[in-house]
Amino acid sequence: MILEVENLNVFRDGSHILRNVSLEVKKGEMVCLVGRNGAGKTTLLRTIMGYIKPKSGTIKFLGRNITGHSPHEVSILGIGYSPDDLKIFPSLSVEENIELPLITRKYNKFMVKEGLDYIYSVFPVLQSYKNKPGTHISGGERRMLAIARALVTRPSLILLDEPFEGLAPIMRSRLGDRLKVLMEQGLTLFLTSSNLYGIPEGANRIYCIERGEIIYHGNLKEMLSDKQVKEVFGLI
Amino acid sequence: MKKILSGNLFFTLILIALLALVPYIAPPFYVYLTLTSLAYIPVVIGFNILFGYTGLLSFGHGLFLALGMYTTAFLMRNYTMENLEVLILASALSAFIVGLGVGYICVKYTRIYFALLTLAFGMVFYTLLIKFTPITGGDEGLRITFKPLLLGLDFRYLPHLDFLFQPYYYYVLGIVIILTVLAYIIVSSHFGLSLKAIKENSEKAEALGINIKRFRLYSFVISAIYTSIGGALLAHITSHVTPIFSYWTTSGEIVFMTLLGGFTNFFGPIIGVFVYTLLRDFIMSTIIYWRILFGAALLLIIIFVPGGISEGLIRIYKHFKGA
Amino acid sequence: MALLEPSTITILVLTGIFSSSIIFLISAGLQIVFGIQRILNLTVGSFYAIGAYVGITFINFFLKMGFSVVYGLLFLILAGLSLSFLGPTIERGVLNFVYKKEEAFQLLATFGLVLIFEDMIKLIWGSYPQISDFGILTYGEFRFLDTSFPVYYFLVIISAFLIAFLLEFFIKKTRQGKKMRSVADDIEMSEGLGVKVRNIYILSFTIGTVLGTLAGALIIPVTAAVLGMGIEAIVLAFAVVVIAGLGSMRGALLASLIVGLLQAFITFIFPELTTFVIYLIVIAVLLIKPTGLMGKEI
Amino acid sequence: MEIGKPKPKKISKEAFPEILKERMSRREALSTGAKIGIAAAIAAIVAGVGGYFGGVSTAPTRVATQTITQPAQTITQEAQTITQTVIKTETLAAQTVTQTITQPAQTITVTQIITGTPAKVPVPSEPLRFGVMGFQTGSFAPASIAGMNAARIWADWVNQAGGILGRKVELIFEDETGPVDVRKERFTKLTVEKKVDAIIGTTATSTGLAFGPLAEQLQQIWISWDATTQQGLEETLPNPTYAFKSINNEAESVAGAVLTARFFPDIRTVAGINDDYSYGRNNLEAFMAILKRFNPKVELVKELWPKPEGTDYTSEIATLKATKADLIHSSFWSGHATIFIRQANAVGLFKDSKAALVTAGGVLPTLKKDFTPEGLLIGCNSWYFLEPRGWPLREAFVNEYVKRYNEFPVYECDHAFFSFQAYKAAVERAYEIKGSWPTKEEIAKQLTQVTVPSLSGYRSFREDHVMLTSFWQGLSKHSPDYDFIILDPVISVPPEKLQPPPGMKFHDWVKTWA
Repeated sequence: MILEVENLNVFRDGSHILRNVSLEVKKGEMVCLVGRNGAGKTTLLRTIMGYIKPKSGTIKFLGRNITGHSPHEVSILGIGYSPDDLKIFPSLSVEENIELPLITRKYNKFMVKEGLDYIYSVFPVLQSYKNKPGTHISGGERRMLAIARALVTRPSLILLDEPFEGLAPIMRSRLGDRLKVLMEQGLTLFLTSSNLYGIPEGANRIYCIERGEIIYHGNLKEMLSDKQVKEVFGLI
Repeated sequence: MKKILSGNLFFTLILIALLALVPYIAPPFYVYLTLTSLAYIPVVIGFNILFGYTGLLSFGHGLFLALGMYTTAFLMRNYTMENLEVLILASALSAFIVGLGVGYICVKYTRIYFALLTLAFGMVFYTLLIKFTPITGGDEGLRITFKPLLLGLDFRYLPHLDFLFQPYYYYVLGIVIILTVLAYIIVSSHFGLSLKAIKENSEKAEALGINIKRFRLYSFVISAIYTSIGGALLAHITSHVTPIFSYWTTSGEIVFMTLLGGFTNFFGPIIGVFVYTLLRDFIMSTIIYWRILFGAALLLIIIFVPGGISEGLIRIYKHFKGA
Repeated sequence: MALLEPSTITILVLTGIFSSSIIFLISAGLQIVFGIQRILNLTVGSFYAIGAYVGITFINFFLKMGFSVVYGLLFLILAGLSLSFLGPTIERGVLNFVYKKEEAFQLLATFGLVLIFEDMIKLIWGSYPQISDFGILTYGEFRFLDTSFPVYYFLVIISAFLIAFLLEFFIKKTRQGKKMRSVADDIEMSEGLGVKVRNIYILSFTIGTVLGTLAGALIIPVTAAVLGMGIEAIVLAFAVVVIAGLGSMRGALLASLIVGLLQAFITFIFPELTTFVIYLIVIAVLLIKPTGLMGKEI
Repeated sequence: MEIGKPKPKKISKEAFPEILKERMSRREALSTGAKIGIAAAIAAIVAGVGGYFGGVSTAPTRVATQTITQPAQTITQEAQTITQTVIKTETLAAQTVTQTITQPAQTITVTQIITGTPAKVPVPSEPLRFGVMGFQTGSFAPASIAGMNAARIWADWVNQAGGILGRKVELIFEDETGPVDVRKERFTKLTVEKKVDAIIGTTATSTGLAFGPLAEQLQQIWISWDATTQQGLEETLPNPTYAFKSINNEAESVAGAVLTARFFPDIRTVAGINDDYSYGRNNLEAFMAILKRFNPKVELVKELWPKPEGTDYTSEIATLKATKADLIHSSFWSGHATIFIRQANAVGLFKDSKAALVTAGGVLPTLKKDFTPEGLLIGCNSWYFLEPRGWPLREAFVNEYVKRYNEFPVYECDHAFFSFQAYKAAVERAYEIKGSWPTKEEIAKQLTQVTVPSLSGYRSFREDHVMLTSFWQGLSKHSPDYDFIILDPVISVPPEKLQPPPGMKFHDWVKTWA
């Protein structure tokens, strides 16, 4: 078991944002969390990363309790994170953006080189822009860059917040292909989507979240026939 | 709610009564300190309308303090203006004009930029005061050589301290009460609530149809007028005005008083003024390295009780009530 | 009297650049802390003053020990660097508690520190101006167009440019520099990628401290250390960072040159305006381009 | 229009009153009106009643101060002889410079002659308290602190000798730093709270302007060391009773101009660098006015006015260097002088220009040989502590000072010492006349009547309460005995050459110069 979340409760400014959320991600799985905007997806990811301290509940990563750990500890322990707003560093070049997680882990020169080569093999397009400032590339490439940053250390788990949001259909399928390749290499993915189309084909399991509560857990097919889910996504 | 209000009113009345008794019960020097503090009350209330209610930190409020003082001294010297009421109105008017001009430029910016800009304006005014010797008396400043008429009454036969401790004291107390009540009405009005809304979330406030810049400007001008009136009252106590009152250290002192008392509470700054004046007197007479204590006090307040003394008192009150 | 003879221009330009180098070091200290921690660190003025006082104590001690004056510059640099311990102490001891507070409070916290340092200096060194035994003419003089300049001026200018270059190199090329830039851009994301922000804060504040103390140590052969020198320096550095744009290192270099040269020329041509001009430029810059010449949009 | 309708956005001037009525609901209007009304009423009552009682209660208490008729002056013989043998002057050839040669007094005990005479009414037993004010921080502090140190030494000496008429003396120190209102607050505190017998000290001109009138208002004896410009005080203090002023600010430059004409007769161009406040401006003006009397061709080519709180003169010195004037005039005192000389020497300013640094001697021990060249005209104000002629009191004091504070004393010590000595002598004299402990007014009256030994020789107050003193100035010289410069030759300019006689304006006085 890679990630276990149990009875998580999160409050912000007095409102209850996550209510008793429990979920789990197994090794080699691709798990998708789907829910409307404001349902609590980003808050959940940020809580896992340690940006937000939960009021109660536990988060376990590789069997180890990481509740209340600070983000950089969580990151070093082996969770890659790509936020929904990407947060590419404008002062760093594309290559430096990719390097950063390696540097923070004190990798030596050769390991850094190896990491970069790996990323350029997955996202060849990034290599051609490697000396450009991180923000001077197109939206799709930036999305790739954000994922590359999460990926470069080969973490045990990658959290992708709405990876397909705002991408052109062609980029979307290209990114989907890349993720599939990564899955084949044995990665574990936990991603979110705000609509049903954003759920990639290879998703093993799906959680649906609404108003901070998990209202469904299962596979995609069954989910589409679930009454609550249908209501939420206006399929009725 | 009603209960709290009546409680507040009760305490306020007791406080006023105490202040009214001060000249009769306190040793002369403490009457002097109380009087100085009273004159500073409009200054900090004005500052807090801008800082506590609108969220704009001015690091150049000394400008308006000096403006009020210089207006008073200038009119008294050059036009032998005697009526204190006229002098106060004139100070308010000059603050209105200057505040409108400076404010118009400053309110376009917020946060650190606002602080820097007001600081620069304060320093420019300071340099102007030093350079325009024929009007401002340069670094020597202007002296006020005679006592003003209070409500048209002539108290000039009184010796200096007797004049300050009796008629002038009560006059200042009266003015301060009026100004405080007015400020209270202002901040609890629709206007005051709009200011708070701007401070909390300016985008939301704009969406609600509040013209942010205009409201900030109003707040700036009101603040300037209050500070200037404080200066006009202070001028007769010091009877000597110098450019130092527009120097950034004076502006810093105003900020410190407000923080000390607590900017989140309407009455906080008023407490701050009294505590600051007494504390300064105590520390300065005790050790010569008083800056260390002041700096440390500032740090402790910021770190532990950003709401200042008033917040501390409320915490203690709640603690005992809760227990 | 001809208004600007060649020798006059030489004097003014050289002096201007010399002042600029010192101003640059101080304002660079402000910039690096503002860039990373988003705090306008008034304390850098106090560091400048402490650097000067400690520099004097240091150099007088070494000269008494019998070291040759030729090593003077080295001792000064040593003095500046030795004060780096102040950085982590203050960052952890004070600033650590105000990061989450409003900007105004952060500014006031550093103001409180300035007050404390001002009296600490008085407590340790007294209120007489302190003077080092290290004379400015130790390194000789340089003659040019019937005027002369101490070689030390050039050494300071070179040191400042060297430090500027090293800083640029550090920030652009080294791993710590990359981490610093990432933190300056986005603290949360850096954390999420494993950057230990606390360490970066300590590092940047320490660099800011050392820049201040170095500036103070380098100035002492030229002048005496007096109470209030820190506050005067901070006012000037303040103007520089506003003109430069908060957080911009190259802007600081450019703005220090502008301020230093302008001061030299204005003093010569319109002496009465000297005190005004800097503030007027600050106001003008804030009105026309509030983010400064090279500042990032915030 | 209905009541409670949403308020209109814009209000024209004409429609204002109606709209105002409609805008507020009746209830709101009532409550607001009531609030304002109540507040105004309370305020008016408080102000009125308080003011009335205040006026009434204090008015009748005004009782004419009891005046004590003074018996004929009964000073002892010795005292009279002292007043007469003070200064012998010797006119120097064409330059009209006078050199003072003072008779060395025997010991400090000279003024204690009167102590021995029996008193009719016993003196109070509690100690005499003095408020001592000076800058304890900032760049003006060095002079002030020296003065305060001298006060401590004086107090210890007097206490060891049994005090003033048997009363021990006690010093209460207050900081002069801060805005004027805070300084006045400290003065008031010393007077009404600490009930000190006199306030002695003060350095800044702005302090002097504020304290002069305050001293009169509070009827408190105030003896200033340094804090007076005559311009300001003529207006505010025409006829002082309690305030005692220091010598004119510009006296240093008057002396400086005289000696400049003597030492540097060939100069044609002058550049001035002075602090941007009245002290600095008065000094340059006086310097040029007097110098022109000696040498009408002299021209002022550059005036620099750095800000008083500044501590860096790099740009100003570059300008001075570029100006290439024959002479630099500066009235920098305290730490500013040290910094200026050091920075100026660093770029070789004194190689090209002579300099008249009329107050730099105030920090003489900080003017080290390695950055202060020989041949600069340096003024030491009223006291040059290394002056060659013998004067036991000075020697004793310098030794004591160096022993206690491990540094050399400067001129402010002399002002301080004189102020206290004068007060002591005045008390003793008044007591002698009256036969019981004198009032502040009586002491103040006697202050202008006494001549006392100070560190620089015998000194006194003029009848208009202005300190009289000679000024010591000379050329800097390196001596193997000290690590700082000494003055050689050193010349003293007597009081009557330093400031106009009472009642005369400075410019009218300058015209009387031959």
